[in-house]
Formats: sequence, structure tokens, C-alpha cells
Amino acid sequence: MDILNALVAFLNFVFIPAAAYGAQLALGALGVTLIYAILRFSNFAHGDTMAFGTAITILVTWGLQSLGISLGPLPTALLALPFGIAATALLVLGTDRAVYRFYRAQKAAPIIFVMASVGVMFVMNGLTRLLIGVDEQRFDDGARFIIAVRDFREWSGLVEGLALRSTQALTVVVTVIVCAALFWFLNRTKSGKAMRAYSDNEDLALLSGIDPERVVRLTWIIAAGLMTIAGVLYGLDKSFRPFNYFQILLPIFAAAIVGGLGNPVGAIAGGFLVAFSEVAVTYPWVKVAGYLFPDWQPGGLLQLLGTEYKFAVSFVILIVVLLFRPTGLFRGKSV
Amino acid sequence: MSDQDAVFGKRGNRDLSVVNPNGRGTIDGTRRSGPVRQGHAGDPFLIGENMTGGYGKGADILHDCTIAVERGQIAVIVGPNGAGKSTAMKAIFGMLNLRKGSVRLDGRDITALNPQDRVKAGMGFVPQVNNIFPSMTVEENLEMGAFIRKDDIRRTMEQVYDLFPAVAAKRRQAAGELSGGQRQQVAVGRALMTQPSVLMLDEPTAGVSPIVMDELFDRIIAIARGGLPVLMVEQNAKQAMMIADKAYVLVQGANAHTGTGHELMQNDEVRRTFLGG
Amino acid sequence: MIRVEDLHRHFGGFRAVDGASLTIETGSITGLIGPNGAGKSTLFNVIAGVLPPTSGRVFMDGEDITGLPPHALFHKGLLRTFQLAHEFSSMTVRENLMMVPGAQSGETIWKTWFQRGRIEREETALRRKADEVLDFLTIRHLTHEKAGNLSGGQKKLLELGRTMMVDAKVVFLDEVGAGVNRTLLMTIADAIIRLNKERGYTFCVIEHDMDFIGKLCDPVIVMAEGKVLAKGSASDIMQNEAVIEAYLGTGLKNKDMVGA
Amino acid sequence: MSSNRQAAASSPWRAPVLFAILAALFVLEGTVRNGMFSGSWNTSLAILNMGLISAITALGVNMQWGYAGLFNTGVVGFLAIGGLAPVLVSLPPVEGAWAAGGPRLILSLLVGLGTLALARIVYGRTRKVWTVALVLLVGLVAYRWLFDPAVTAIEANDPARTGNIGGLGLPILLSWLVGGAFAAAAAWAVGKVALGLRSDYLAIATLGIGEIIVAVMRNEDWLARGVKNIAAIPRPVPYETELQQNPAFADFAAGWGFGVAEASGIWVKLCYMSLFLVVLLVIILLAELALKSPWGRMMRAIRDNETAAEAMGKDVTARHLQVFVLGSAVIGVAGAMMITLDGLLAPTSFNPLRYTFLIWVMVIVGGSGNNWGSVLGAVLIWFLWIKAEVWGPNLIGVLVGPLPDGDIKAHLLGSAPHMRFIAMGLVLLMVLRFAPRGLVPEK
Amino acid sequence: EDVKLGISLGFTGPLESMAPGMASGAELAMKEVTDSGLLLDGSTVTAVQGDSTCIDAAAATATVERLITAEGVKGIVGGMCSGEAIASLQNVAVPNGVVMISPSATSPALSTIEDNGLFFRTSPSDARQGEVMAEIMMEKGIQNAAITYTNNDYGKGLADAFASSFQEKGGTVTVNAAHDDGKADYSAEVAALAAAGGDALVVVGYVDQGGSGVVRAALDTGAFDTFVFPDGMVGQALVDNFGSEIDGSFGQNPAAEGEGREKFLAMAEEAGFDGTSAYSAEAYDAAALMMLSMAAAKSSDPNVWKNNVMDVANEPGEKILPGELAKGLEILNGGGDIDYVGASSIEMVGAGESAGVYREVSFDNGEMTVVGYR
Ligand SMILES: Nc1ncnc2c1ncn2[C@@H]1O[C@H](COP(=O)(O)OP(=O)(O)OP(=O)(O)O)[C@@H](O)[C@H]1O
Ligand SMILES: Nc1ncnc2c1ncn2[C@@H]1O[C@H](COP(=O)(O)OP(=O)(O)OP(=O)(O)O)[C@@H](O)[C@H]1O
Ligand SMILES: [Mg+2]
Ligand SMILES: [Mg+2]
Repeated sequence: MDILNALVAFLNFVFIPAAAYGAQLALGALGVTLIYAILRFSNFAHGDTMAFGTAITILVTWGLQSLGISLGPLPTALLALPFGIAATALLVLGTDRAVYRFYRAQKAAPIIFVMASVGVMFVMNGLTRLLIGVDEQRFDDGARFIIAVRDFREWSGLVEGLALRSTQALTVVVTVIVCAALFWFLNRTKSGKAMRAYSDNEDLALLSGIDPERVVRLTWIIAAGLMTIAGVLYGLDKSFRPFNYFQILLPIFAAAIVGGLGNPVGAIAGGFLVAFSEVAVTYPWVKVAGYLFPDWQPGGLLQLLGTEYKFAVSFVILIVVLLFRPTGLFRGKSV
Repeated sequence: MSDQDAVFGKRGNRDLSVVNPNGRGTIDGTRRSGPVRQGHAGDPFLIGENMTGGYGKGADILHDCTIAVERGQIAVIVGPNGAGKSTAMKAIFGMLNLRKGSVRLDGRDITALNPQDRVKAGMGFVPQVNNIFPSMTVEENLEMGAFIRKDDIRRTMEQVYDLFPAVAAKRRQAAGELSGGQRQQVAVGRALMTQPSVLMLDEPTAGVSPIVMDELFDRIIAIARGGLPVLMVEQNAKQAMMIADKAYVLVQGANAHTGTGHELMQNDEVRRTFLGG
Repeated sequence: MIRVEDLHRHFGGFRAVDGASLTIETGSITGLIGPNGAGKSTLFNVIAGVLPPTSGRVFMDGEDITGLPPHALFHKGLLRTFQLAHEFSSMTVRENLMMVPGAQSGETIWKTWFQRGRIEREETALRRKADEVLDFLTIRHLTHEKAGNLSGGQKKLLELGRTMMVDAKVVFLDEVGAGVNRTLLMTIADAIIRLNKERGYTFCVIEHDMDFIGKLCDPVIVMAEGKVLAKGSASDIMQNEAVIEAYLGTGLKNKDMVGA
Repeated sequence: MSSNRQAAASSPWRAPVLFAILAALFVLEGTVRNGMFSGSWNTSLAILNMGLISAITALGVNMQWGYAGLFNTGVVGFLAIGGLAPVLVSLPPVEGAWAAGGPRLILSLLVGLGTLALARIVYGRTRKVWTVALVLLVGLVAYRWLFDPAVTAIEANDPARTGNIGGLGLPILLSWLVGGAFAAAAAWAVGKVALGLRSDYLAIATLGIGEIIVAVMRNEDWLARGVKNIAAIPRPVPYETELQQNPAFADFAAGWGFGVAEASGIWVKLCYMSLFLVVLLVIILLAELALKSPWGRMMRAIRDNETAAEAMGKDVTARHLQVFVLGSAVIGVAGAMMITLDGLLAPTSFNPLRYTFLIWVMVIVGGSGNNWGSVLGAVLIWFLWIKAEVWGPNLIGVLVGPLPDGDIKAHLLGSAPHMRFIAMGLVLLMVLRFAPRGLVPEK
Repeated sequence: EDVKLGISLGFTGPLESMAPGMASGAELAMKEVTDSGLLLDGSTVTAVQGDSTCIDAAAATATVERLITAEGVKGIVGGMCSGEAIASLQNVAVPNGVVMISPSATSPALSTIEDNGLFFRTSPSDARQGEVMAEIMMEKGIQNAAITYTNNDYGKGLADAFASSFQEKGGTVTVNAAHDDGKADYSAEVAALAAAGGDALVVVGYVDQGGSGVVRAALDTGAFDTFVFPDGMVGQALVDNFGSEIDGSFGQNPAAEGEGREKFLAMAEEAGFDGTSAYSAEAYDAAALMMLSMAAAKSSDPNVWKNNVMDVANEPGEKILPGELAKGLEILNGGGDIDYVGASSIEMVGAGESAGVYREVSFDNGEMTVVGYR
């Protein structure tokens, strides 16, 4: 039995990638959930707004790089992030002013907001492409690895290697910080409580002296921050191509829903659940089993289902989870 | 969570998942206030005068209706269901557009203000329905009542808890999980937290048990005698009339009878037709 | 008619209904009173199948109906109204009433394609019945109004009206009176008595208005903290020390300040 | 408050006027040639035909959402499963495929279904999770033992050209019904598990089922060749090339002043159009009859307030299941029709943006709850979706015209195709602005 | 006369990043011909672009319908993905008698479709490339390999063709698994490939799509360090993305001996686009073939010149490379015969499919070098 190698193989191929991916989904889902809870609709433009924020950040990153500014081992994009957030915040506030505010004043049915967000999605989609094109862009710099496979093998003498990219670590760390900050904000500050109050009962919030438009603005600004951070981390870790940011919308929604839409804890749990089920269920256990039981020669790959079904599989898992927890992973209080 | 979810759980598929209809409002929060004008000399503290108007583009509900309350007094509105009592309260609070008439507070004409600014101007209101934040705890509900206050709110909160011990025991529980009467107590408590300069209550005692109702009326009397004018709609008319300095009977959106509570109690017709014998 | 045996309903650690046992006799109008949070509505919801009990049984005419879904109970003749009005807000008042009766042929989809005439006849009868109920509740003028636009009290009337659309065996009324004008409430009380006498409905009524309870109910059951505290005739109950202590109180303390 | 505005907005003329405007758009597309329209009847009718199919899909979604408030995010899956029908029903049988493993395959599917049913019964009887797991495990092993060799054999049967189980060679119109039945069966299974529980659950279950169905169609080559696609699906209407060789038709075309190629295209499209219209009208008729009856009233009540409806004796879960199955069946019919029109089954094309969200846009823009609204919204949005391909680039041409020549202008002109989305988005936002409750709101 | 040619590619949709390069390739050929003034007595050729979306058959059909019936194009470079290509061919091009030459659609279904001789493609056949790839690997001594393919007919077809010929030659395929383009994450795919193992990973995908994503993840986790790249992956982008990380990997793409592809690359650079982007060269060839065939048939009517496509593309005749279209036109105008080789070494076999010659490339020291041709 070779537990160490088995463990390393598991960490390297399942745990670390899934954790990073899960954190990316969680950040995205957090934004979706926030808008759902407070502005009362699912924002289909989320993915494309993430792409927009990332595109701006990339442009600024390039500018900084050409000026020779860098963050040492950390990606320069982190420096550019505030600019990206600011630009995205302006964009979403402008969108709100031009599009959503009208329906708010009209008290239009919430589904109308969803459809308006689909319209916004189309526009953002085009806008991002006009801005930066359709091609893949790489903008990560700084140290690529915290632990590189080769170094790890040399250091440990194991057959299996372990890689930890700095972007993966960064993603997880930033996710933790952002979540904690958001929690603190929503549950402890007056503005955060005002947002929750508005989410709970708009009219009564207004009758308590809470300015609804201020709540809406605040929500958009926070959402813009979440979207840009999520987009940039995702782009750093994978690569940036506008189309992928639309594709990621589906898993993000799945994560938000399974966690219980409107619930930030749920969004995070949902993100990790989706990511881990995608990776773990389709993982062929043959190698790990080989280390654990050297005498056993399994015929196949010990894979439950092929990777082509990974998204489907993750959905089945979500449904099974919901069967046992019919109210989503976390019901509790909505935001 | 909407009201029904507290009891019935999240069942069904209506409008959820992609949109969140819970707690949607009816007031247009984007509307801006118009200018505040000078009031009339000799006005009561709060007066909605000759109000005519209705919801949206629909027919008029209020017809030339006047409601007023003086400093330190309690004014009570009674009337059959659908008479327009709640509508009159909303009109005074700026929640529907008046076609005619004006609302004046403390010597200023506030007809053009939006509800948010009326709150800032010192008005406090407990609506008849949807009057709590269901997913926030009782304590947070009270805090939200004090949203515009900058001073220390702990003392007021203790007073509210003293007034409603049943609610005090549940201060960390989500308000949506309370019983009907308990919610009503939270709603009134929330308004008390505002420390407004005028308090408007729409059926504050609906669904509360007799013992609590008595407490509540006691409290309202104390508040009013402390100088804070109270305007309320009541269906528990007999008790309400007993404590009213001024009473209005509304019928079909118009003033039918006006007088002190005592006077109206004496009036046979009023008693028979509106106060339940 | 209804027998409840040692019923428990807990929310997390909180015992909203904590071992309640009671019977509602056939043909009676039973009152159910108790302080706020005593567990009355929760008890109703468990009986009506909206909430599953934590433990305990509910019987109707000797038959165990614990945990049956509300629509099944409806067809057994058990109807209820809600404390917070549950109207169909985007439908007109008349439609709110007409949708109530079960077993309408027009509710079977293929019959809507092939049996138009029959449906038309049924509809006419229903419409007439709905209008009678509206007349009775004095809200005939609101026939075509959207139920969502009704005032708080009018919604309560509509709740009651729905129970009058079918032949019920037992009707649970959860605070029909709250928010209803007192004069009208007395009319409603008369109506309840008439339904009880003429059509043999059994009623169970939650209410905080003691005049109403006194006029209507015999016997009256008092709940407190999830348990049955007392049972008896209305006048007995109003004399009961424990009930006065927990529920009724002794009236305004600040009487001296009234009218000052 | 909003309800008063609703009533005010729906004047009886609104729908006819909007339909007339829509018709005018198609006539313009058929006759006028400029920067906006192409002036070709073929283009115009091609858009219309697909628009009609979208309209049927939208009707299905409208039944689920507009009548019952069920949020189905798996439209693409039900379309796809409906699209399977023409392949399995109408394609000629594949030589050797049946012999290679047909009976074994059927048997394995029966065993699979039987296992599920048995598990359910066992669970109902014993309530023991372990026995159920055991039943499932044994069933799964048996199923795979039967299934895998059969599939391997079928897929090995001339994989470059066929490799699938093949069809029954029955008339294509029959497959439209079968498509509806397929989708209904899938919907029934999904609904049994997912309906009656909380809302998000249905959204995620349908989102998942959509993905799963499409994934199965992409990866199970024995079923319909997977990503290798199936082409040349039989048609219910004549082929253009046949018409072109028919001298009588050539005369007929000349009589109308059309070239024979053009006329053949128009003729075929008109034939399709009539078929689609018949299906559309039948579905609308049945839907309207039901909706204007107590059934419709009951559905509205359920949508409005499930708790109260349940207390008033309506079996909400059963009704939800019913309307979910009906709506999905309609979507399935549309799927079969679409595959027939395309003459092609390409599983890669089933993506949610196009087949779920765009359909939703159609329903909402049209006015949810209103059948005619859905039809209007569907045809209009489809028209815009196609025309945005031309309008977008033209728009950017106009916009950057005044700019000085240079990198930026070149970049913008180079990005012209992406104006398709911007144009689509802007038009959508404008329509919603002009009619925030949909073009033809529910009364 | 002004001859219009349609370009129907997926400018939006999953392969949107490949479409502009392809369109530029096709337009380059048209410009070359127009500038020469030698086609059909000085006709000019203009391109009309249409967005086929790659995945939406109905939208693609509508687009092609517009190109043909409204714009009156005489031939169409496209479609891009097999599904939409089949739909628009069956429903529009064949009924209207217009030729389509697809630079990238490789579905076997397209070989057997009833096309009235109106469909051709310049992309190579899967079978041939699979064999070439297997040969090269065997020579390098790679006995077992894992395959990941993009989950469409191109990926599936090529992966299967390769797998069978590799196994025939005695190799072992440890796993043959799909990946989807444009997905958020490829950890699961790479985990599966790594678990199956192998001396090399064959990446049948697109370089600016999921293919690169899989390679990236495989490198980072140390799952594989030798990769084999077929035509969709070989391009400058690969070198830009991975530099020396993929040293020791190799691949092949269609290009004849002689400077066909190099010439095209130079021309592309001059015209300001990246000629190595996937299928750009094939698009150039598709457009060139159309115009040469028109010259050979002395007519722009597709129903006439469709019969000349095979002649123009194949022996006998003078070999024509990119940039030599004028020369080709001149020969054809003079009644001579040409063998168009083009940028991707066109050789038409069977029902208008391209057989092609492949060049073998290897990656060393962060650069791509041509090893030889086969
Ligand atoms: N979903 C819930 N979660 C937690 N506690 C609950 C929930 N629903 C009710 N409770 C608690 O159960 C107790 C009983 O509530 P119930 O609504 O039955 O009271 P009630 O007797 O009807 O009172 P009222 O006269 O005010 O209507 C209350 O203290 C309430 O806080
Ligand atoms: N949102 C609304 N839109 C349109 N009409 C409304 C709306 N709300 C109430 N109405 C109508 O206005 C009239 C007065 O309603 P209001 O709520 O003011 O009555 P009320 O006197 O408060 O009655 P109650 O004692 O029952 O609460 C009613 O006839 C009602 O139908
Ligand atoms: Mg009222
Ligand atoms: Mg209660």
C-alpha cells in the first residue's frame, strides 16, 4: 500500500483543481445570489459582465506592464483590478439607470427584469468583443507555481507529482477573504442590514427611511466588484476568452440554485459542490486504487461515467442532494 | 421568505428560481420629492385635507376626505371594510397620488414629498399588512425601525421589549416565524423605535389577544399624552372610541361622522352601523 | 367530528404544539382561544394537512386523517380559512369563488374540448351561487374587482365566502374577525349560526374578539403554550382565573388618562 | 396598482395591429431590397417557417410558465428529445444494425426501466435504503451486461456511414406525434421526481435534464450517430430539385413570373408553412379552449396561490405534472418539426442560449400567459434574431462612418459581426421598454 | 461582371475566434483574383459575409438563404461546422444549384449526402491524417497514447480514425475521451487522461479552443509532457501559448512540399492577419478553387463550373501555389490545365474531398520546425 502516492495523485488531479474551480464558481454564484436576493432577478448578463470587467482589467494590466510596473511574484492584474472594478461599476450603474430603473419604477413583473438582463447580456457580449476581440488573451505574470511538479517529485521522491499554481492558491485565498468581507458587511453594518431589509420587504424598508435607490446602487457596486474579481481570477487561472464567460454562466447558476438562491453561504457551498462533483465523479480511480491495492489489477479505469457526461453527472448529484435536502443546501435566512 | 412560507415551507414553483418575488413593493422608490411649501396658519399638527384620489389610474377611492390629528392627541378612523381607511392613511403618507387636496405637517405643506422623505420629516407608519421584515430577526426588525436615528437606540429597544414580553423572548428568531399576533407586536414595536413626531397605525390590534391589546392601548395613550400625536385605524371600535380624542367615521371614501370618541359612542346610529352594537 | 390525540408539532427545539388533545363535537361551534403564540394556528395547520405533525394523530369521524394533503381533506369535507388572507389576487372576486367547488367537469382538460355545453351549464349554476354568496357578504359590488385590490377586511370576507361555495362538513376559521368591521362581524356570526343550524356544518373558530366568541361558541377551548388549558362554555371560560391571567387580562390600566 | 395599468394597456386592437405590423415586416423582407431587408421571398418565408416552429415551442413554454408558473429551463432538452423522433421513426432501417444487437438493446433498456420500477416498488414496500441499493446495483450490472455489447456491435456496423440503430421507415408526419410523446414521457419522469417540491428544484432539475438529454444524444452514437450527425431526413413535402425537373411546375412558375429555382424554393416553403400553421392552430385552439374553461381558471388559481389552491381541494402536484407534460409534449412536437425542416439532426447544435433562453425571451416579450402573445413574440424575436445578422454590421458601418480612418475604425469594422448581438440586445430592450408587460399581455 | 462569393462562417458562437482568420484567408484569394483582372474578362470578385453561428442550423440556413436568393452569390465558402453546413447545403444550396466549398467541415455524413455535385471541401480527410499521425508516432517509438478529442464530428472522426490505425500498427490507446470546447474547466478531463496514462497525449482539438485548455492543465499537473498535435492544433498560437513547455512534442498538418504554406503565411502577414490560425489556409484554397473553376468553365454559373472543380484541383497540369492565382487564371484562360495545390496541398478524391499531403512538425526550444512531408 502506497498511501502517500495515492494521496498526492488525488490532491493533484482532484482536490486542488476542483477547489480552485469551486472557488471561481462560488464567487460568481455569490454575485448572482446577491442580485437575486436584493434586486429580485437572476442576472443573465452576469457572465458577460464578468468578461467586460476582466477585459478592462486586462487592458489596464497591459498598460501597467508596459510601464514596467509589477507586483513581483503576484500577477500584475491584481494592481489593475481596482480599475476594472471601477469601470464595471460605472457600466452596471449606467445600465441600471438606463434599463432596470424604468422597470423598477413601473413595478414590472420580475421576469421582465430577467428578460431585460438577457438584452443587456447581448449588448455586453458585443461590447466586450468590440473592446478586446474574440481571441484568447493571457495576462498572467509573476510566479506561475507555488509548487511545481518537478520540484515536488525531487523534494519528496514520490512517483506522483503535485502542482499548485499560484493562481489557484490566489483564487481560494481571495474567495475566502471576499466571502468573509461580504458576510461582515451584510450582517454587521448598517448599510448591509438596509440591503437585507430592502430584500425582505421593499415597502417597509422605505417606510423605515431606507433610500431604495441607494440600496440598489450599493448592490450593483458590490456585484460589480464580485463579478470583476471572479472574472479576473478565472481568467488568470485559465485564460480569457469572452465566449467562455458566457459558458460559465450555467455552472454558476447551478451552483447558486443548489445552494439556495439568495443565500450567500449556499452560493459558496453550491460552487464547491458543482466543482467537486464534476471532477470527482468522473475521475478514474484506477491509479489511486493501484497505489492502495498494488495486487489488484482492475480491468477498466474504475470510472463511474465518462467525462463527456461530467456536467450531466454534476446535475444528477445536485438533484440527489436536493432529494435529501429539498430546500437547498442552505435555506436559513436569505441575504 | 414571503409570509406564507413561514408556515407552509417553500413549496411550489411560482415565479421563483429565476426571479424573487418575495417582498416586492408597491411604492415607486425612484420617485423624487417635490418642493415643500408653507402650511396654513392654525393647522392641526398633521392634516390631510380634502383628499381625493385612488390607486394608479383607477377610480377615485377617497372623496374629499379630511383627517387631522393634534399634538398630544389620539385620532381614530373607523368605518366599514373597504371604506378607504387604509387608503386615507396611505394618502397621508404619500403612497398614492392625490388628485385633489393637500397634506400638511407641522406647518409645512408636504403634499409633494415622497414617502421616504416623509419618514425623514418625522412620520412613522405601521401598515395594515406586510408590516415586518420576515427573514430578519426580531431584534433586527427593531433596529431597522431606528434606521434614521443616529443616537443610542438600546433604551428604546428595552422599552419595546418591556411592552411586548412575548416578543422579547424571541428576539433572535426570524420575524416571519412568529405567530400572527406576535408579528403585529413586532410591527408596532418597529414603529415605536423610530421615535417619530407623529405615529400612524393601521389596525395595530388586529389579531392580538385581549391582554396584549389592553397593554397596547395603554401604551398608545401614554405615548400620546407624552406629546406624540397618534393617528390610527381601528376595528376594535369600542375600545378605540374610548381612548380617542377625535374620531372619524369614513364611508365610501368620504367623512360620514366626525367628533370626539365619546360623542360618537353616544350616537346610536354610528354605534349600530359601524361599531357593532 | 374531529379528534386530536396528543399532538406535537415542534419547530427546531421549539414546541409550538406540545401534546394537545381535544375533540370537536359534530354539529358544534367550537371556539379556540389563547394568547398569541399559543399554537392555535399551528394546530389548525397540522389538522388541515399543511404541516406534518411531529407526533400524534388526528381523526375525522373516526378515520385517521393524519398527514393527508389539504386537497384530499377538502374532498372529505374539511375546509379552512387562513389567518393571513390567501386570496387569488390576480383573479376577480367571483372567480375566486367559482374555482372552489371540486369535481367540475370543466376542470378535466379533455372535457373542455368535447363537452362545452355541459361545462356552460355548470358554469351558469356556479355563477349564480357565487353571486348569492357575494350578496350575503355585502360585497356584490366587487364582483369583477381583482381580489388583490380588496381591502384587508374584504379579503377576510372572501375567505369566508369560499367555504360557503361547497357543502362542507367541518370548517376551520382562523381569525375571520381580525380586521373585519364589528357590525359586519355580527352578521357573519349570524351566518355561521345559520350554516350550523340549517346545513349542519361543524365549526372550529379561532378568534380574539370575546364578544364574538361569547355569541357564537359552545364549547370554548383555551390553549396556552401548546397545550389545552381549559375547556368549557364561554361564560365559564371568561370566569376562569387561569384564563384571565394568561389571556383576557383585566382591561385598561390607564383609564384615568382616557379623554384627558 | 400595476393591475390597473394592465387593464388599461390591453386594448382589443392591440393584438391585431401588432400582427399586422409583423406581417408587414415579412412582406417588406420579401419585396424590398435595401440595407434593412433582403427583398427575397425565399428568405422571408424561411424566416417565417422557423418562426412558426419557434412559436409552437413558445406555446409549450407558455403553457408551463404562463398557465402554471413552472419555470422550465430545459427547453433545449425537450426539443432535442422530440427531434429524435424523426430519426427513429422515419429514417429507413439501417442494414445489419438490428441483427447486430437490436433485440439485446431493447432488452437491456427494458431491464433498466424494470430495475427502476422494481426499486421504487421495493422502496414503497420495505422503506429500506439498502435493499433498494442492492436492487439497483444488480439491475445496473445486468443492464450493462446486456447493453454494452449490443452498443458496441451496433456502433461497429459501418461507423463512417451509419453505426446507429436506424429508423422504422414510417411517414415523417407520424414522427411529429411521436416526438411529442417522447418529450411527454421524459417530462413525466422529470416531473414525478421534481414537481411539487420547491421551485428552484424544478429549475435545476430541468436545466440538468436538458443537459443530460443533449449529452446523451451527443455521446450515444448507437441512438442517432452522436456528433457524427444524421442528414437527409425524409421530408413531408416535395424536393426542390424534383419540382425543377417537372415541366408543369416550370410553366406554373413562369406564369407567376418567377425563375424555376426560386419558385421551387418558395413552393416548398409554402408547403411547410401550411403544415406548420395547421399544427400551430390546432394547438392554439385546444389551448384556448382549455384556458377559457374552469381548467384555465384553476390553473390561474394555482399559479396565483398554491397554498390556497391546495386548501380549496386542487391537487397542485398532479396539475403541475399534467401541464408540465402537456407543455413538454408541445415542445417535443416542435422539436420533431424543426428536425424535419432542417433535414438534419446535429446534437452539437442544441445549446441552451438558442433553445432555452431565446425561447424564453419570445414568451416574455410576447406576453406570458397569452397564447397569441407567445406566437407574436416568437415570430417577431426570430425575425429580429435573423435580421440582426445584417442590421448589426450595417449599424456599425453607419456608426463608424464619420470616424477618421485608422486602427480603431478598422478594429470596429472588423468586429462588425458582433454587432449582431448588440443589435439584438438593443431591439429586445426597446421592445421591453415599449411594452413592459409583453406585447400582448394576459388579460 | 461583378461576381459575388459568399462567406458563411460562425462569426459568433463557439468557434468565433477562428472565423475571422478564415474569412481573411478567403478574401485574400478574392482580392488577388480581382487585382489580376484575369477572371472572365476582368470580372471583379466581392465577398459577402454571413454569420452561420456554427451551431444554429436554422440561423445558418437563413443566412445562406439570404446570400443566395437575395445577394445572388455564385458560390459559398462555408459552412464552418458540419451540422450547419449540411443543413444549408440540403435546404438552400442544392435547391438553388450553388456550390459550397467548406474549409473546415469534415463530417463523414457530408461525403454521402445527395449534393448534385455541389459540395466540396478543402479540409483533409480524417482517415488519411489518422494514418499519418499513427505512422509518425510509431516511428518515434510511442507505443501507447491517450487521446482527447473535441466533441464534434471533426474531433470524433479523426480520433476514431487515428485510434484504429494506431491499434492496427500495434499501439495501445489507453483512453479515447472527449472534451467540449468553450468549457469553464478541464480538470476532470485531464484527471481522467492522467489516470489512464500513456507515453503521449494526442490532442485532437482546436488550438484556440479547448485543445489549449487541456494541454495547459496537463502540463501544469504534470500529467503528460509529450503531446501529438493534428491540424486543428498546429499553429503559431500553440508556440505562443506554451513556448518551450511543449518541447519534444510533434504534430502534422496538411501542406505540400514546396512553399505552399510558407507563401501563404507571408501573404497573410502582409495582409495583416495570422495565416497560421486554424483553417485560414483552407479557406484561401476554397475561394481560389471556386474562381479557378469559373475560369476553367468560362462561366460564373455554379451549375456549370461545379464540374471543373475536380479538374482544377487535381493532376494533370501546372502546379499552382498561393499567390500564383494570376498565373493559374492565365493558363486556364489559354485553355491549359492546372493542378491547384494551394496553401493546404489540395488533392480531391472521391466525392470532392481533399486527400492532401501532410507536413510533419516538431517543437523544440520553444519553436516549431518542419521536419518533413508525407
Ligand atoms: N415556522 C416556524 N418556525 C419557528 N417557530 C414557529 C414557526 N411557526 C410558528 N412558530 C412559533 O410557534 C408558536 C405558535 O404559533 P401559532 O401561529 O400557532 O400561534 P397562534 O396561537 O396562532 O397565535 P396568534 O393568536 O398570534 O395567531 C409561536 O410562538 C411561533 O413563534
Ligand atoms: N391596490 C389597490 N388597487 C386598487 N384598488 C384598491 C387597492 N387597495 C384597495 N383598493 C380598493 O379601495 C377601497 C378601499 O380600500 P381600503 O384598503 O382603504 O379599505 P379599508 O377601509 O382600509 O378597509 P378594511 O377595514 O377592510 O381594511 C376598496 O374598495 C378596495 O377595493
Ligand atoms: Mg384597511
Ligand atoms: Mg394564529
